[in-house]
Amino acid sequence: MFPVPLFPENASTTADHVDRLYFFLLALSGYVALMIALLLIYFSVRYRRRADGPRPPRIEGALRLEIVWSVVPLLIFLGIFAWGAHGYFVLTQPPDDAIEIYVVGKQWMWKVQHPGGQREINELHVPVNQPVKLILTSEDVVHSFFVPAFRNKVDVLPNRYVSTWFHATKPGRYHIFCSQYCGTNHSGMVGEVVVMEQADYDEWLGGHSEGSLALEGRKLFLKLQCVTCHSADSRARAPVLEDLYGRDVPLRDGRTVRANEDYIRESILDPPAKVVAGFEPIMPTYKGQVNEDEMIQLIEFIKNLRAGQTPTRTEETPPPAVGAPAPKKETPR
Amino acid sequence: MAERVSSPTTYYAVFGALIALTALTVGVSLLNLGPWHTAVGLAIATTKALLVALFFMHLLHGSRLAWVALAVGVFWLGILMVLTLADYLTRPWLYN
Amino acid sequence: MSIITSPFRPQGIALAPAPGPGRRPVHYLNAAYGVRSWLLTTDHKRIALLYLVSLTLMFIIGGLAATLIRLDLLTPSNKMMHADTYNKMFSAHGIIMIFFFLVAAIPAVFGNFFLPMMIGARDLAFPRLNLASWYVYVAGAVMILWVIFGGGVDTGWTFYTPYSSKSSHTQVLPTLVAAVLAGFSSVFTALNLIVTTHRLRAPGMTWFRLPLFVWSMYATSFIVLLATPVLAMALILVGVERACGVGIFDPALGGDPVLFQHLFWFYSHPAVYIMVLPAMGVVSEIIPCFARKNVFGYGFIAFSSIGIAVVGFLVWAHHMFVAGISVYAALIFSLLSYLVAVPSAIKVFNWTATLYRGSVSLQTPMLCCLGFIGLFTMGGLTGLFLAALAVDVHVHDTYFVIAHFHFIMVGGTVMAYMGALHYWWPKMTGRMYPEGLGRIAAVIIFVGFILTFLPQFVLGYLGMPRRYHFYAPEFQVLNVLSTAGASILAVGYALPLTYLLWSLRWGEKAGPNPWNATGLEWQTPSPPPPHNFAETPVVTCGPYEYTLQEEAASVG
Amino acid sequence: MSANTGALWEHYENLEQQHEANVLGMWVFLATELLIFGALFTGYAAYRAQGDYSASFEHASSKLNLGIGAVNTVVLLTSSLTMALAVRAARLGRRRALVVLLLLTALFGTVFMGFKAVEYYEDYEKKLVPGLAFDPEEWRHGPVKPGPVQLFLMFYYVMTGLHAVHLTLGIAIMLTLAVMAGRGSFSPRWYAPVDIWGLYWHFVDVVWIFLLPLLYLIGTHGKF
Repeated sequence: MFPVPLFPENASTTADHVDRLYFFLLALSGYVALMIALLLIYFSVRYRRRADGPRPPRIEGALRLEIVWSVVPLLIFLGIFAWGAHGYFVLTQPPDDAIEIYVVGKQWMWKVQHPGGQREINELHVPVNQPVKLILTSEDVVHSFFVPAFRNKVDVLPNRYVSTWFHATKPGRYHIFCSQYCGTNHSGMVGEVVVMEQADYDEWLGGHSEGSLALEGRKLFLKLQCVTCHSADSRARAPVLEDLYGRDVPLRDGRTVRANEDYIRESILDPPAKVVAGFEPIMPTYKGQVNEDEMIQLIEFIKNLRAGQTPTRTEETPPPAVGAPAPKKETPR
Repeated sequence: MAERVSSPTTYYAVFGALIALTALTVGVSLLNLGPWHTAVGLAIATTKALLVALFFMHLLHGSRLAWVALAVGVFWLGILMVLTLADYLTRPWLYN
Repeated sequence: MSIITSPFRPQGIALAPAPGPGRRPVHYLNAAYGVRSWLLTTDHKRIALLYLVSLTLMFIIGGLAATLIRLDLLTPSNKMMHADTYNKMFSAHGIIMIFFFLVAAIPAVFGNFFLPMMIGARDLAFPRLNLASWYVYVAGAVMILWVIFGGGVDTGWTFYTPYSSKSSHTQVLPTLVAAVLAGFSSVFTALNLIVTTHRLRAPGMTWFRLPLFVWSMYATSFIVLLATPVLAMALILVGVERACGVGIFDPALGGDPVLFQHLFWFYSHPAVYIMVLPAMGVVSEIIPCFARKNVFGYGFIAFSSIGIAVVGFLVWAHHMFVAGISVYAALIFSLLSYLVAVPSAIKVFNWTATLYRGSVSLQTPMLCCLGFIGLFTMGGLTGLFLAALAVDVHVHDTYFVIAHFHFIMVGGTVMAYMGALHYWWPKMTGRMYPEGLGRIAAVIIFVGFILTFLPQFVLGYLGMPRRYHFYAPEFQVLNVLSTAGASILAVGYALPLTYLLWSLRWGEKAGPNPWNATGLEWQTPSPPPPHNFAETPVVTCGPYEYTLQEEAASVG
Repeated sequence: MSANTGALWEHYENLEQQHEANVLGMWVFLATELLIFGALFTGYAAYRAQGDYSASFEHASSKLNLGIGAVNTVVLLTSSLTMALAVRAARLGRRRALVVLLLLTALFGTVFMGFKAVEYYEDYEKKLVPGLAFDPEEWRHGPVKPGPVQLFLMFYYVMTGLHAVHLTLGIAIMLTLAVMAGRGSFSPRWYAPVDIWGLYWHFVDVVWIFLLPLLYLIGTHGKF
């Protein structure tokens, strides 16, 4: 291959879309810049100052010409805006059947956690031809998760979950860069996305699983005594958490809030902030007892909690073996 | 320099109105207006500000450019607020 | 008393009384001598020269930082600097070049010097405020130099929280104070220029007889006055957060770092128009003069400056498309960003049309302006890439953005600054610069610039992030090209510095109007007397009556 | 400033043009001041617009001393009255009244600062100063969270602090103007400094007029 790469690899569905718009803009800009340059050179040579040259006429301007070269660029620009906006919309709406992988940015490393419990540092193994949704947060300053091959970038903010998604089309190893300046080793906060065939991916999953994220969350749920209040029966002093994720939760002060990752996280760290209607704000705060990684396990556990799966308080028998990648939905193999 | 000098009574009248409006805004704030609370508070504050600007800062018969400067300042503050709030208010609009 | 009567020259202009034999003419440079006469001057021309000297010094220091960055980027994992040092270098380069050179360059030097003369005034509205503006600038400059040579700051010129408020352990607080001081200095200058344009115009100088340089100075001052306060407040809040450990952008308290980005970019995007609008004003002055023709579409160029100033305030969040703002806000700002591109396009088309059927002479100022139009057009067009949401997600915070704004700041503003320096040098110093060397310098700067920043577009789309001390090996060849270009650019900038200083002593004497230009500033002797005009001129015609000038020249 | 007869600066045609230039200069400067405080109001509005901050903001605001806030407003309005009368006196050439009114304005300003200092000290005692004297646990009940409470208090201190800095500058300027007026620097033909610094003083008063409802009066509703 030519020693100097002049164009990034195209390894995701959104990459095609972005590249088409990029080439159109390149062609348009190249044409306009070239025309301006040629006109400047031509006028400078054709009308160069000569001793006996004709005296320049007094031209004030031409209204019609001005209107044309104001309206025409405006219309072209609106077209480009619509094209760009369409691409952006596609990028901000992850498909429902995407695998959810959690990424935590920390000063100068990326910590990745797969639903199956696999943990990675600065590496992200994903299957090819399968939409993958990333849920990212930061532990300290603002970072930015950038994969040039997927034409995808999202700023990772502390104290808040942001999400993005991609659909890899070509197996291989692609750069991950941190593109928001974050301190001394900002240049070292890099990693690699490893896109694998489905078979290799399953084999990789098998080899690294130490119990699924949801299972870890379940253990934590018991260890932190959450089950004493959040048990399955309805007369408990706390709301039942089954099938909570994605629902609209009515609150005590009349507002209704979508139960997403931010809501679950806030209710664990600051329970009285959003108390569910019909309940008292008696839950103590778990700030300081749950770090970012454990928070993700609890969230994954609550997201996968289906009717009847709330663990009972007296947990003698070992929990039913939950399959390694907790099948959230029957994804067609 | 040419415009006429307003008599002290105008100033005292405006001063009285300002004191009354201050008492009003404090009084109104004690009632339970619910969501209307900020709107009423800002409305009273804006009238007081206009009173001070028109009479004390003699904008009423001041130079036209002073009006333009004030209007531009207020409008640009509006741009900053409206477009920043456009971001904050539309963030929770989850479309999925 | 010789009164030159000719149709194009405003009536009633009396040149300063011809000096008696042997007695040298009194002008603003030899009117008074000694340090006090310079450090306590209220003459807008002397303050402009004070600014010129301090700005050139800051440009050199900023340029040194850039040279170190480009040298360090020669190899992927260069051990020339520690990572922290590299971060301090790009921060110093950014802060000095933006706050201490580009924002003040053309308004403080040429705006101060020529705006009063162009509108027929004897001085700016508030002379002492003008001197205060220079002292505030120097205070800021001394503070930023003290920071840089005393340990440096590593937050970049953007000061993003929570890094700048909590994680950075470098001297951020004094840097914030220095930036706020530079901001106030530009506010004082802008205040002066706006009030002077409104209140001190010569009789007959209506708004549509104002030279286009004055229009662009007015629009720039308008932006400075309305945007700088918000930056000052944002930086003060970061300072408070650092000093008291508790703050408004602190995520631990539920504060929102994106709020800082909103307040910061509310200033920093209009700031790019603060930096480029004066350059456009200079080009609108120089193109008609060297094409000997009226400017094409005077009204459209004038109002496009105001259009840029107004719409420029509505677009700031296109710097934050991936920063976590809501999708709907991103759509609004992307649409508005395309509206602001139209006035710039109008200007470029009008300048090009001005050359049509003109009598073009490619002297140094004209070469610089043609370079400006070429490079600014490419810079502006790449802005279209960045405003398109889908492409911005890929190229945001990469070298594509670096190339984009350098095309506009260095290819545009600094090139126009060079053009203005050469165009008005005879008027400011009474000496001509060496024309041959001038043209060579302009060409070297153009070539060096293209070689430096064109490869960075390619690097950007390849995905090389900005502010990277070491990078993936495959980016090396393009970086080496860029560094080669940077060395040519450095030579290009060093050249004018030398021959302009040389011309102060040995340059040939320049008459009052070496370019035979229209405009009131050319109706005074060079260098101009302390109060510009013997008595206030009366203006009877438009600013660019070159066709009448040509007839008078050919008849005379 | 030369004696009041020769007050005309060389590059102006007449005192009228010079006066108008000064007034326009001050109005343009006030537009920039409007945006300095505007940036703070924008930050405040951005947080309060989000549902889960208003409860903490209102609770924290109810802890502020509304009494001193209201009295301070009256004090500042009175100082605006005396300032307006001072400008009128300057225009009519009544030098003694001008000096007295300028001193009165400065006095009311100082009274305001005095009340403000008392209030700040009281806030310190009530442990309302984040970072210095603040106990987060005390603010953790119902929807009220210590984070947003500290945000509100930071807005309170930065807004009233910046206002106090502007007021202190105003008092210093009033005193210098009083001294100059005493020395007869102003006349009915040249009194622009009094006029423009009067505009500045009224602007600082208008800022306080907006600070009162936004900082003090959001926590009080429903108390009656």
